[in-house]
Amino acid sequence: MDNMQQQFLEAGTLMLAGMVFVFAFLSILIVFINTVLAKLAIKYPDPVAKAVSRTARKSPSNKTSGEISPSVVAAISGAVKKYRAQHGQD
Amino acid sequence: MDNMQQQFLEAGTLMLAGMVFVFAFLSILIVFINTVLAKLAIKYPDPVAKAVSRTARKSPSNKTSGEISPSVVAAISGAVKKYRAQHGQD
Amino acid sequence: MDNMQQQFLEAGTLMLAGMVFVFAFLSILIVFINTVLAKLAIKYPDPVAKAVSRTARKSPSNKTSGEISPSVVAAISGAVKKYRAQHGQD
Amino acid sequence: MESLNTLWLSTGLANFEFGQVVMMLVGCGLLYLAIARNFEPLLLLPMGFGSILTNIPVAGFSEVGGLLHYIYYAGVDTGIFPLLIFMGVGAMTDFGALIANPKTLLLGAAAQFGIFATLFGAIALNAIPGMEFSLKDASAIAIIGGADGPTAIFLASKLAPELLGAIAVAAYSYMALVPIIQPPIMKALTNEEERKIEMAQLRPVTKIEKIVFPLGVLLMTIFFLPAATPLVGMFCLGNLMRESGVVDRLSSTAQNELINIVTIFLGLGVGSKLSAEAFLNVETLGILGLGAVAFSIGTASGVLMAKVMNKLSKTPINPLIGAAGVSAVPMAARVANKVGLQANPHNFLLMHAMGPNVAGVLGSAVAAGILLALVG
Amino acid sequence: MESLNTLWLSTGLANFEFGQVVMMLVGCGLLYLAIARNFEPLLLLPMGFGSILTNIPVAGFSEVGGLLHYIYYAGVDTGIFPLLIFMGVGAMTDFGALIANPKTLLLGAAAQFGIFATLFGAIALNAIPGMEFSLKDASAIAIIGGADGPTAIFLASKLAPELLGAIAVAAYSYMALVPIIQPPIMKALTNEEERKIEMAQLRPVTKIEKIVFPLGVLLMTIFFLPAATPLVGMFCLGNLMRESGVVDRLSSTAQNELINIVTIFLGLGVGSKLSAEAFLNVETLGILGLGAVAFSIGTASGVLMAKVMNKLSKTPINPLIGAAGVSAVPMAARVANKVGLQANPHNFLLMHAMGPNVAGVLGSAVAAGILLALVG
Amino acid sequence: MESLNTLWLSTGLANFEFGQVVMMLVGCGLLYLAIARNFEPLLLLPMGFGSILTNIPVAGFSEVGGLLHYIYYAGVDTGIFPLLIFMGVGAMTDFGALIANPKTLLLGAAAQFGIFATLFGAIALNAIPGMEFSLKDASAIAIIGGADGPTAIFLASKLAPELLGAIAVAAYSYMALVPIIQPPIMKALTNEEERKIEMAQLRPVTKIEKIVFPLGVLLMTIFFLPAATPLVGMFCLGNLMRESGVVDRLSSTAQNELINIVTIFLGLGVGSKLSAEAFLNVETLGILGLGAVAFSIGTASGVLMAKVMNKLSKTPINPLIGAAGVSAVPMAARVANKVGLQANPHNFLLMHAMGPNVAGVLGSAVAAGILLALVG
Ligand code: NA
Ligand code: NA
Ligand code: NA
Repeated sequence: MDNMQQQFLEAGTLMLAGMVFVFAFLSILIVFINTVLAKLAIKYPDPVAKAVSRTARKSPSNKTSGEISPSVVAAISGAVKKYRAQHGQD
Repeated sequence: MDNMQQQFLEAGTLMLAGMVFVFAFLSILIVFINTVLAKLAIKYPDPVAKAVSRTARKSPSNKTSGEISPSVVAAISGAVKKYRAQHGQD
Repeated sequence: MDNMQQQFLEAGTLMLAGMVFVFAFLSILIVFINTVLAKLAIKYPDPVAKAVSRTARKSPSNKTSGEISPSVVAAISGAVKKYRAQHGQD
Repeated sequence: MESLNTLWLSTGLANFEFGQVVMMLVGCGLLYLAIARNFEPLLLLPMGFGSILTNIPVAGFSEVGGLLHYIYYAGVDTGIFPLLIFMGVGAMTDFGALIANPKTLLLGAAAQFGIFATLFGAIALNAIPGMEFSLKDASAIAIIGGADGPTAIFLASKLAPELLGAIAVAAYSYMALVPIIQPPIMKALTNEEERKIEMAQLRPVTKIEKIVFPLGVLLMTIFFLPAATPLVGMFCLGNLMRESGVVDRLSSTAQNELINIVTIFLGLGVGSKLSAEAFLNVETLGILGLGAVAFSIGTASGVLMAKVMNKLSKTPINPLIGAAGVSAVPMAARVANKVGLQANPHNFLLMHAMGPNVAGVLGSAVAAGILLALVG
Repeated sequence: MESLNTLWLSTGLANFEFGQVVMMLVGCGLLYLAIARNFEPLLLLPMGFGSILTNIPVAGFSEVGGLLHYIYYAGVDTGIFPLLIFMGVGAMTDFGALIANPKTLLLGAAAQFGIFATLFGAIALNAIPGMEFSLKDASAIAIIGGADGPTAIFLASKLAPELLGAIAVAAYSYMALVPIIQPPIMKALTNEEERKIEMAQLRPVTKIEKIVFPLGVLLMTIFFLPAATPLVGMFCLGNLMRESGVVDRLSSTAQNELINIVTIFLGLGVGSKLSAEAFLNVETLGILGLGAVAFSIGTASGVLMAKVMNKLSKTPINPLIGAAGVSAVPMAARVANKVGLQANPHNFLLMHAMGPNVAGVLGSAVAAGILLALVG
Repeated sequence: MESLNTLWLSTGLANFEFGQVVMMLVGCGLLYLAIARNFEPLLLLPMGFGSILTNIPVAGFSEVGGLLHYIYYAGVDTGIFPLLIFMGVGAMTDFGALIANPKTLLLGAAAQFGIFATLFGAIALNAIPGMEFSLKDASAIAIIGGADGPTAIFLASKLAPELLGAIAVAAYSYMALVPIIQPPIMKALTNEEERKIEMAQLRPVTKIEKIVFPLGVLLMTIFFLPAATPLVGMFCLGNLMRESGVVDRLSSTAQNELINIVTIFLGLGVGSKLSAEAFLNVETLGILGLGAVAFSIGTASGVLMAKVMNKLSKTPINPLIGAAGVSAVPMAARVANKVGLQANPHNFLLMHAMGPNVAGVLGSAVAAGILLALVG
């Protein structure tokens, strides 16, 4: 049982050291966000006009934003035609 | 030529054993389909409403069905506009 | 310094041999284009009608040209509806 | 005749061992969970399939020259596959909610208590005859409490490869069970009033913050915990590719094709460790039990930490979002949102819970680094 | 001067051997078939290119340190590439038509007679001086009759790697020639009346059947023929990913990016085996001849089996669909459909022929397993 | 206590060496150039990140068992990654403009003088104490003048792996600087009248020409310079896949997913060579200086050659397009177009400059082959 007590001690130390370290690490990260990032955010604000293009960029598509492949355009005008024909609207 | 006769014999045995095995194997598969699968099909019929969504799921697209990426939607309304402009319809 | 002179000589030879070779190689390629390819171009002209389908083929999309996935078509007719609703056009 | 006899001797029926049959049933069970119950199917489906293949007699999938042998040693044993997955996850992760509300990092820290308490528990289990966990084994088991699949696989492949199969099964199963495990704990530790707390809307986060954040995280990891840099580094690489906006085609590939390819192989490779000798023993029961404990403790510590912070903070914090600190992205955040909506139909916690949720990913990668540094 | 001399000695012109020139022409021939004749271009284009590269003097593509050497030993020799292709093919395969009409499995079985009869034929060719096929060689050649590319490559890489190039050339060429080889045989063995037979519409197949089917196939393979489990297993994994509906992103990747990447490498790797020593001998002629025989016998046995079944069955069976049993998916099914339409413009056999067509894939994988078990 | 001490000893702070810190700053500099200045971000971002990772103390990314070690030895040392990139680039390249105006090949040839003059310069630098370039080193450095990233990496990995990091940094940086380096040289060597020259519209090119062209290039390389066949061969394979029109799914994968995956790995692998010992020495300064010289000489010789051709040719040739002969596709062609527009707003040179631009790719691959044949 001596061995187990030894192991318990080790596990306890690990638990303590681990939690202290995790909290310390993530706390420094908080400081980092509140100081460095906050300053950067003020110094380099997002250009307003870019907001739209950024949204497009994040889209899962592989294509460069803005480019619409010719096949899609073809598909669309075809579909529009079809849709109108089916719905009798003109 | 003794050696060749020996080889012929082996090849013949292989042919026989192979065809018997292939037929046996695929025949058991027939039984499997006619019994196990048939019972499962009765016990767990396809829900009727899901038929549509399943079709969508099988589409080769990577996207989760139902989701339309914003860039596609943008492309479409742009294309609709263009199409109308080109065709003078309004 | 003898060693350096030796190296210079080697580098100079390399420079000469290299440039001669590069020019020779690409010049033969010019001849190749002006003779072989030119003859082939006359003998096997592009079929006129295929021009359109070739454009489609080169599109970056993975899909076989001509195929429009059902989800895209669904997206389009949905978008057309939406677009009309938003713009009050009918 | 000889030919038919050779054929018979080469059949599975003539060569089955009992343990192999059981492990195939375990594999079928995983497939069932993946397909019918939607338990983390992206990993559990190939993993269940891999565990069937590896237990086929005569076929030798996991012996020298077998497909799963190559996959395991090329990608899992080296750690390459989990690291590539982590890169893809980084490319999928948006740290906006965390940067907007940085104190939620403390929730991600608190939830890691699930890991370290379980480490203690694993050592305690050694009192039971038949269980014999070394400190390395205990560490590899404890990481299940981190609720992060690739981290668990990476650590287990380094510290206790023979337990890898059971650990992966436990980690992914409990991650799938988050919607069942967490709500009772969350409700037991909070009262109706707390669950109704609405939180202030998050401020917008600028592009420069999102770009510098992964670099800052990497830098701190380099300074304080180099043992965690493989995991954290690849994660930050993925996130930087995403946020930089200049390599969208790489970011897209990392999030889609590459992570998909690697996921198939990782699942098969991990499944190949589900052999009878490695899985069918009392220690597996211990691992499954400890995993459930780890999740519960992690959830509880997250919630309790959030309660404390709510008391101390000027702006209100709904304690429910503490539960998301275990990671299990984005499931745990959705659970927090759902429980919050039950108490107050106008209370949308999803974005607020994303902060602790991604903090939990960092927290468990840090915890894995600590275990590697101290035990590995 | 010395420099120019070194340059000259390093040119191809100063180092060409006759055999290399011939093999490059063979490579060009494959490129011609792929590009101008559309003969299975996905494999024959990279394969033709690989055979050009491997025969370049001095360059050493297939020697230690060369690109094709790495590709061959990492992916073809280990069997990994054909198995990944098979997984992708599984993810592309819809077993619905087969499940709806299970007796078409017998057509897929009958067509495998092409394989085993060719095995016999290969041994018979040993009577010709210069031909010397061992039983392993004969088995690897015979599998050409299975009309399934990855299966042929997998088996040849295990049983007769030195014949791999010729076998792959034969297999893919004849698969491309299906629309030319099959119709005369089909017409010779059937009369106008039989070709006009219309078949009853297939019943709809439920999702559960499609999910359980690959698992059932795998289970039977495990029981009766573990040697076939690498091929059948990966095929069933792909099919399960497809049908389960819970891992669509993995299924899509297996069918697209992953199979494309592997196809490029597989083609190059197989092409690298097209060296003069291995290809320019009388045995290659034997292989090409036997391949044509195998296809013809397979087609004939499929059609004859279908005629017998049509006599015995209550519901009518058009004998033409028997020809699709050789696999060559989906080309053989289309040929059956086309020949049927020629006899009766209202006779759409495509879906009915898909049953024996996919049955043929299973059948040749099973046949490959038998050959591995008995000869390997 | 012991535990805390172990933890401290395992931190980066306790183990940093000065050189590692500097190299991390170099890595951050590369990230800055990639993200903020958009310098070839597809390679410089993963490369900068790789140089940070490889210099982390204790973590051992580039030691046996480390991620970057595997990546480097599997893909960079073997040459596989640059060759796959080259295949993808081939699949992206349209030789139409070159075939329509073949004499632009001479511009691509002239611009390679940048390479061979730099070779001479590198040997001259040996006169400076501290510099000690062997002929192999000099060749690897000189190829920077080819303005082609994968070619430079491939050659450096064969001739001077210890210089690989610095060479890649120089090559990609100068490629990104093409819009800054080239215009002054172009303007200095031409007068207003020359820059205003409009060129005749290009004839359409038929499909058969585009298909046979890569085969012709390969054939000539086989005949005259087998040492260049790995690079030229993979490039032509990609181009043939593109132009043949029968394997579009392979071509698309080579241009997208495959090249993206390989680019991530190549960047990381090359970055792993940016260690302090290899980079922080006076030779790196020499490499950076020589690279700038190489680019300038290449640009100048291209422009001068174009001036000569304009004098001799019946149809007018704008000397600006000669600058595009250094390759750096398509940046250099765009620069030529832009400078042309400044002189004459109706002068669209883009398509005309694409001819020398892609000729430059062939030219530098040929030059690399010569260096491999004579020095390697
Ligand atoms: Na976690
Ligand atoms: Na077959
Ligand atoms: Na160049």
